[in-house]
Amino acid sequence: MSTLDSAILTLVTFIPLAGGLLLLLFPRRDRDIRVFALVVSLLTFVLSLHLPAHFQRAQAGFQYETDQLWISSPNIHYHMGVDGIAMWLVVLTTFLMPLCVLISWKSIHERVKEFFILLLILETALIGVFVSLDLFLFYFFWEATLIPMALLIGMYGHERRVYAAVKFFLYTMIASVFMLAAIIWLYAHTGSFDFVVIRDKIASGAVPNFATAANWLFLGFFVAFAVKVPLFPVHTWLPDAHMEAPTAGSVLLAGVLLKMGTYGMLRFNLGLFPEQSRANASWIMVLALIGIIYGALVAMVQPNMKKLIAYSSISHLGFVVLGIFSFTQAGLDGATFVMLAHGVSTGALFMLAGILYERRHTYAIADFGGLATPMPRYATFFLFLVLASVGLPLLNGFVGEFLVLSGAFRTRAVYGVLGATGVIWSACYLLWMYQRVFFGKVTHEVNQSLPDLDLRERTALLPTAVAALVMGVAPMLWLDAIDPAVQSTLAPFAHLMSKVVGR
Amino acid sequence: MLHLILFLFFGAICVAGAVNLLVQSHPINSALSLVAVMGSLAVEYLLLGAEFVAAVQVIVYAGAIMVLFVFVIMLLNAGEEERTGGSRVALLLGVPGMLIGSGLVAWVLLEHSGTGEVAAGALPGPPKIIGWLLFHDFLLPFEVTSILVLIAIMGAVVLASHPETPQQTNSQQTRKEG
Amino acid sequence: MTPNLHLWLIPLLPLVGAAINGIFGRRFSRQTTAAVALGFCGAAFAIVLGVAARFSSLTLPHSEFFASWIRAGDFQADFAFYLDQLSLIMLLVVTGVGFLIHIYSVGYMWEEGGFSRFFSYLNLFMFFMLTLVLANNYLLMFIGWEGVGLASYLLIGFWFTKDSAASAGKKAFIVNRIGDFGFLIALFLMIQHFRSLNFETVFQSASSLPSETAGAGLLTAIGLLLMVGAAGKSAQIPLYVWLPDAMEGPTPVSALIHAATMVTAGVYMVARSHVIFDRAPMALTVVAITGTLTALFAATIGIAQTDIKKVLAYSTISQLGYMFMACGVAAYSAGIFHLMTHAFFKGLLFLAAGSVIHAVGGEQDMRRMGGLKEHVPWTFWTMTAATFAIAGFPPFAGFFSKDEILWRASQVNLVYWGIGVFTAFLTSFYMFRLWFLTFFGENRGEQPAGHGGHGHGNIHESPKVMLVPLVLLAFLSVTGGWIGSQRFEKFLAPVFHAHYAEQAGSEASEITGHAGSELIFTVISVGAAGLGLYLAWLLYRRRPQLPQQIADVLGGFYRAVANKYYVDELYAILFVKPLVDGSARLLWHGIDQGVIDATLDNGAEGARDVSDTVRRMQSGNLRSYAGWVAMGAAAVIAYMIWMGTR
Amino acid sequence: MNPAADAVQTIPQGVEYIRILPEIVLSIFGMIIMLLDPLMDERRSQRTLGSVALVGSLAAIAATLYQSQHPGLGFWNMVNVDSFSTFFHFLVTSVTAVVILTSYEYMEVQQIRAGEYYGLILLGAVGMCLMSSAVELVLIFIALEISSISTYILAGFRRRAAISSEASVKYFLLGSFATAFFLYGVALMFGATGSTSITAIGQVLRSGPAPLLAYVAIALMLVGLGFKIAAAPFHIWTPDVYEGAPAPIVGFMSTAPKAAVFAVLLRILFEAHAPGTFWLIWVGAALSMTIGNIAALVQHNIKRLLAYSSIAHAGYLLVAFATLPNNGIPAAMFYTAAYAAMNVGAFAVISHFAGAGERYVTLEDYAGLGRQSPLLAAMLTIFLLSLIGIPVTGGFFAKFYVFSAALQANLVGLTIIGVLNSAVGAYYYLRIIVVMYMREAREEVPLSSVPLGLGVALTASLVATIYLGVLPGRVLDYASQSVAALAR
Amino acid sequence: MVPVSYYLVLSGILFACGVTGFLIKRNIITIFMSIELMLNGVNLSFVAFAAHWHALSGQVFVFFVMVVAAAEAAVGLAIIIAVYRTRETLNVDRVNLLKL
Repeated sequence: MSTLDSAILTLVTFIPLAGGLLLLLFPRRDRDIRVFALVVSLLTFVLSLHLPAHFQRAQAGFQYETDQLWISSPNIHYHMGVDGIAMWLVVLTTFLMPLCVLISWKSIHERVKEFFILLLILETALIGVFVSLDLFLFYFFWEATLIPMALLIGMYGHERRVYAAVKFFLYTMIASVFMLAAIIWLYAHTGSFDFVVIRDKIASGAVPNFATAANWLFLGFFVAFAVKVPLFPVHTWLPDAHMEAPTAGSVLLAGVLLKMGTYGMLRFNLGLFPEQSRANASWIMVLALIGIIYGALVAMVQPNMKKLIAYSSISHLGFVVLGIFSFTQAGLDGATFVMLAHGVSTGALFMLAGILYERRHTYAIADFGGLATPMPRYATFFLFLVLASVGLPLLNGFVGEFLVLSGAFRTRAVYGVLGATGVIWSACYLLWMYQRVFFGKVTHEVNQSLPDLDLRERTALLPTAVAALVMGVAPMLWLDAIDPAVQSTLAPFAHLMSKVVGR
Repeated sequence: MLHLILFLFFGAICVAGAVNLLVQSHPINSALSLVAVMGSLAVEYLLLGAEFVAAVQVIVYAGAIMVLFVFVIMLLNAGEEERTGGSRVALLLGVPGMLIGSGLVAWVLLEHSGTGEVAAGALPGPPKIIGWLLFHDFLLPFEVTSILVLIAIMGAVVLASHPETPQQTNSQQTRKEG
Repeated sequence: MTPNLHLWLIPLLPLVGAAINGIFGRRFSRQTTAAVALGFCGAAFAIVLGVAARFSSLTLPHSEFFASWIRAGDFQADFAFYLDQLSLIMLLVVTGVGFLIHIYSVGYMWEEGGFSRFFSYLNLFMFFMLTLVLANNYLLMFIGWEGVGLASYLLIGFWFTKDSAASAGKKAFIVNRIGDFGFLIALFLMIQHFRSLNFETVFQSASSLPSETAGAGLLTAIGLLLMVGAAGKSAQIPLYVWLPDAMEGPTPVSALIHAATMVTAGVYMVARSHVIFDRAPMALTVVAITGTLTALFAATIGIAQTDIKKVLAYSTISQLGYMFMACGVAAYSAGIFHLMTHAFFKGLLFLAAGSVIHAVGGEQDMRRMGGLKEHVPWTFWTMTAATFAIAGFPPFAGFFSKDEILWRASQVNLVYWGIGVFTAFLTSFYMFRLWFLTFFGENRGEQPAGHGGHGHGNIHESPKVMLVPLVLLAFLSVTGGWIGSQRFEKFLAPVFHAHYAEQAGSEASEITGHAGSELIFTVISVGAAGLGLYLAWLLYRRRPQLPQQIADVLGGFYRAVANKYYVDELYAILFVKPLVDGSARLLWHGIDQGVIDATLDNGAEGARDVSDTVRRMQSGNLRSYAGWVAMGAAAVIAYMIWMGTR
Repeated sequence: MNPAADAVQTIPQGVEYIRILPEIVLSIFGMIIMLLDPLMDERRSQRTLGSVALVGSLAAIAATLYQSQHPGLGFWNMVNVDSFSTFFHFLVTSVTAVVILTSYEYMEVQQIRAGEYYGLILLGAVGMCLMSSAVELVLIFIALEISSISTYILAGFRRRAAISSEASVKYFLLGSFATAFFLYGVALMFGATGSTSITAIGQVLRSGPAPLLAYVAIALMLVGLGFKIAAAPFHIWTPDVYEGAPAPIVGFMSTAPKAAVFAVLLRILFEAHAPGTFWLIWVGAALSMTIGNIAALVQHNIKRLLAYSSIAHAGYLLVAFATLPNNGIPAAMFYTAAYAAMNVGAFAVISHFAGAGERYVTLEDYAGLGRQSPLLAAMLTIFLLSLIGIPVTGGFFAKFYVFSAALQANLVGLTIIGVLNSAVGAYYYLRIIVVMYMREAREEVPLSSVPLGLGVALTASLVATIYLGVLPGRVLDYASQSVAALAR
Repeated sequence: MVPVSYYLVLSGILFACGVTGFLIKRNIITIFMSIELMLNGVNLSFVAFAAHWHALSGQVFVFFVMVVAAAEAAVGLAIIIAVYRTRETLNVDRVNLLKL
């Protein structure tokens, strides 16, 4: 293993933070700040490409590991590493970040420095969540995402930003406290924060009192993740947060932050508590299904473009949870893929909504209509990404959803069937919205002269469109790294499956 | 027997003084009741043999501290107590709490104090031995009390003195603003 | 070693064309755009012809693997193509008719805005349709399946500034999605039970299962779900509602997608999955009944339509019903045969109708036409050929295929046949009604006063570029059936009978055995068609005032028919409105805001109230504070004494 | 400790003075200030005296470090210098230094000219230092009085403000009231065991069933100490006093004396082995956390809000007292240190921001601070985050150690209450952050630039907060050494 | 011979009277006097226990308490004066600017 391999995760994680700190020293010349933020985020992205480039795809375990003792009491390690799942989420984060910088180029014109500092800090925290293998480290990054995000919403948001920011913060904070309690319990009874150590100890039955506490521990983790996902009925923070967040905030919120929840379920709920996961799967899947259908139906009737996309996220993330708790290879592969795909396409949709907001300062669907005429390029991008989101084959949305549903179907047919109705709903709400915004005659005179996408905006959008296409056509580029990771996650379920189902 | 009579007599004065302190509405009367309490307490100390303590009680407590009280009462020209009903909590919670607490403590003291009887002047405390104790075993607390006294002096000086000139400018400012 | 045919070129060429026109089309001249579109589409056609030429030298079915697409656990789906007789026919139809329609479109769309966009979409459609046809597994087929839906959405909504067009596109997509939902579930069932979506694997596994004559089982379920998908795509009851609305698209689109190719994908899929259907009689019956009912139902609506394209749309639905009827009676080759001839004549009908519309400057209402025969002779004559073909007059193409279907249906159940014949009568009637109304009599249209888009002022024949495809298709509509159903069936036999169907031999003998009775049935059906022609002549040529009287007599029934049995309205009341209102009122305002957020807000409010109460402790009064302390002290003392005395 | 040597010894040995060296240093500097004050020009005295005080506190820190090399008993078993008391000495003297730095600007802005201010801080610190090292109840009482009386006076230092003297008198009267309870407890403990030495009491209480009188004594002492640490239901004075007292002093008295009282509490509970207190502590902890956090939800005055927060934190801290000494003692010690770091820092910002006459102390005044002074706002944010208990701040590990100690002692219920409370608590800290960053200032709050002294103070608190959050190991290890001394 | 507990109870009564005074008196000075009363009660306990244990240290403590009381008195009365200056009242019920 080369030195770069062992240091790469640290580099990728902390370069944005370093950039943010450097920004502190910058004079308040907005242009320089923007350019610098872009450079830092691009650098991070390029570096992060090292991960998939040198990833041993056939290998299941964690790679690029670094493990150093950080604090001896409690026994906290600086333990980082990625498997195929986490790796792609890291790349997703670094991929979206330069786009976020680009999309915020003009829309943020006050307190620019703080904005980009927050953005870069947020990137570090987000990446940290995905690469941490030490529960403490994980919890730290987990909480650390909260603050810059809440500040982004609260400082740069729209009218009800404070309400949204506080709601977001409290919802997730209160929920993650349960996870903290569970983590502390685990530490108190295993003497370690290390994910691998704890997992092995639990698996070998070396944890005292585990049997009585296991279900509570599972729930402690689960609640924190479920709020983040967000799962019905703890989802109501999301529409508000999205509604008020600045575009870059929404992109990251939908694109990456929500995935922290599903990633957490995948890694920790399934990884540490396979038996409890299995025991609780049925109601969790029901919640996921409710999320899929409910989110879609509510999205359908939203009068506001951004809220609509927000509710659609609830629906899409329902797929992810459904896939995760199907405990099938296809389901988990698909869930991971949906995470990535949703990050790209919904992130892009939020960027598009933001572009429109920059021009018209409204998200209300009723304020638009017939936009395809003045803004054909914009309409094209929008359509493309709507279709990606709808799950059109050969675009990124389809692969994941298909795998998830087939996995869910295999677990219990009715789940698959109900989940598959999501295919219909998503077409309903997105196309209806698209029609109302873009088709017909231009109904508001102001919209007649809206400028089409400029070069910067196209530069920001094009990568997402390309990614959406490539992911749809060649999902194997992603899946062949994800598959072994999923396989090892599911390993403890193999014998459980035979025990419970007798199959 | 005499011991008991004296104890009860001066104890009664003590309690009467204490109750009178509570009942009197003018602070000067309360202060005088407190002096009575302290005086009779000095006698109780004597009964227990603590002669030096008794003397100091009269000199320091009744003599110095109470004079200070009376001085302040006079200085501030404190008059009759107003009968304001500011606090129901004190009556509804505090007094029952006090009764329960003191009842329990009294019970413990009577029944479970683990103490026997004591003769008059059981433990004489002559100044010599007390002095030796003060400057030997209790040297550190003794020295430290000097710090305490120092603080008290400083504090009294600071707080009792008139606030400095900026007060006027400040209050003028507020008046202007008002 | 089978030769590498580079089948991937067939779908990919149109895709390249689409991409070029989509990305750079804005900067192209119309000529360049047209050249690109036609070039790539034509190239695909040429390759298909090349494949057809080498066809006899191939070992069939011929598979070509290109790349693996999805692999997750034990599930795998590839980019791999599958060529057999069935797909060859489909390829020929799609590329051939498609190419002709491309040519036609150049003329038709020449003066429209978004020329390059149109051809980009059209090529995109070709890509997906060819993928659908060539796929070697259900998932790849599903790509095409959804993709043609997308292209259809785009093309129906091509004139997106028209609200009705935009809505129609959306409706088409969503209704198709409902069908796709069924298709998806079918796929899941296959994955679960066959562990694969490869045609060969699935069919192999399915053929090893016993026929589910006794009761419904896995195969029945798969079959029914596939039928849901097919019903969506091929506009069968109850999912047909999108197709009439789809006529909002440009007419070549209606011809290509909504008549010749895409809508027949359902038929293709059912035929392709015949192994499953063969073993699921109940599913087959459902297919047959659906097809039969749709054929009749759509035909009755067709009678009362006044929009020339709507008539054709309902006629398409009706004809698709025939095809499903054929599949439902396990006469797959008959269905495919009809699919092919239908592609010719219905494509032609639409193109001709387009030519008519073009001629009268965008007018689509037949009541405003009439007497066009002299103005547009080429169109008239080609349309005549197509009309006779669809009505089922020998020796036009439609006769052979429809006759075959009816005869095969009669073998299974005479009810199918009866309805089929009645439908044939209705078909003949409304088609000739159209014919008479459009081309004969006086011109009832207002004198076109310089209608902007076309700007010719007078009724005029279409340019040559449009007429050439008309003529070619007319030729095919006439001669397409001459190949004969028997020969056609024999060509397809390896697909439908070769290694899977066990009763292949017995059926073949049946066909030859009952030549005599077949003739009787043929006469009856041709007679029905003739009756239709007569009635149309009577009503719309001889006594033009009669239809109105009949309509008045029929009253409510006529209104119901004219309004398409109010099905759209019914769906709106039954599904759309409750869903939208329910989502808004119950879910969003009700649960989201009313329950969850309200609970949270009340919780927060409650916490504030509690907080307010707690801070009342802090009355500011010193004695109260002392009271608290005293009480607390008492409690502490009491507790400690209790501890001490325990 | 050699009893024989003890018997013959009539005057304290040299090393014993080292064992009270920080106290001596602080007293000397306090007296120097007292002497210098009248000699100096009023206008310039502030700076000089402040500097002297700073030097004094730094010298005391140095003395503490030096003292740590000479552990042992001194002055006839009156004081005991061990890692435990060194820890608290260091804490108290550091807090003193930071508070003095904070006060420079504050005193100027408030136009308070009194050299006694610094003298009182230093002399008060003597009491606090002594409290942690004293192992004799009467000395503890005197030390407690020293620290209390100096803070009574300091609380009333804004004498032009009515609320300041009100705070002072409330604090004084209730404080004396509570001290009387403590003293009564000492008396009864003396009666129950015949000794006031904690070691001796511990021996008696360990040797057999404790007399009932001892229980009452402990109860009364707990009342007194509970009052000082603002544990419910004896917390009631805190909000009023914190609101009225000068901001730097609030920072001071919410940390240093509190830490010292916690040290006393640790000694009494663990070293003297007070029996039967478990549920008392349990209920006290739960009540404090809950009342503090809930009442803070609707506060508008930021000082008052932090007062309630300090009640809540006392509750978290008390959780450690209900656990096993092995984990509980280090956890509690760590908590006091972390709390001191973050709270002193927060109050430093508040002091700076309050302006003349402490006009700007409501939440609304903080609106727009994030824009007006990003650095100051960022610092306050970090302190607040630490108070919430976000990782990589001292506040996180403080809570972490306490709760993991609780879980190791199987106090699941208390842990859940605590964890829920810290979630609720997040809300009101967050409100401050929200206001700073997300609300626009309604009126322009005058804000001077941060002077050097305050800057150093803030940086020091910040560094301490972060250090405790990133590398808590050393401090915890050091605290763990005390376990052996306290819990035999 | 008198039981030591009598003395103790007397001290307890004085302490309780002090507490009661704190609770019911309105005048700040009187309240402060109540505190002195409490301290006096404690002192009696110290002396009584000293007699019980035959330990003179108990008497020594009384001195310390007295010093503390004196210091407290000095400071307390100064504070009271300060309050009187700003509020012009000695009634605790009126000293309630700080609340809630």
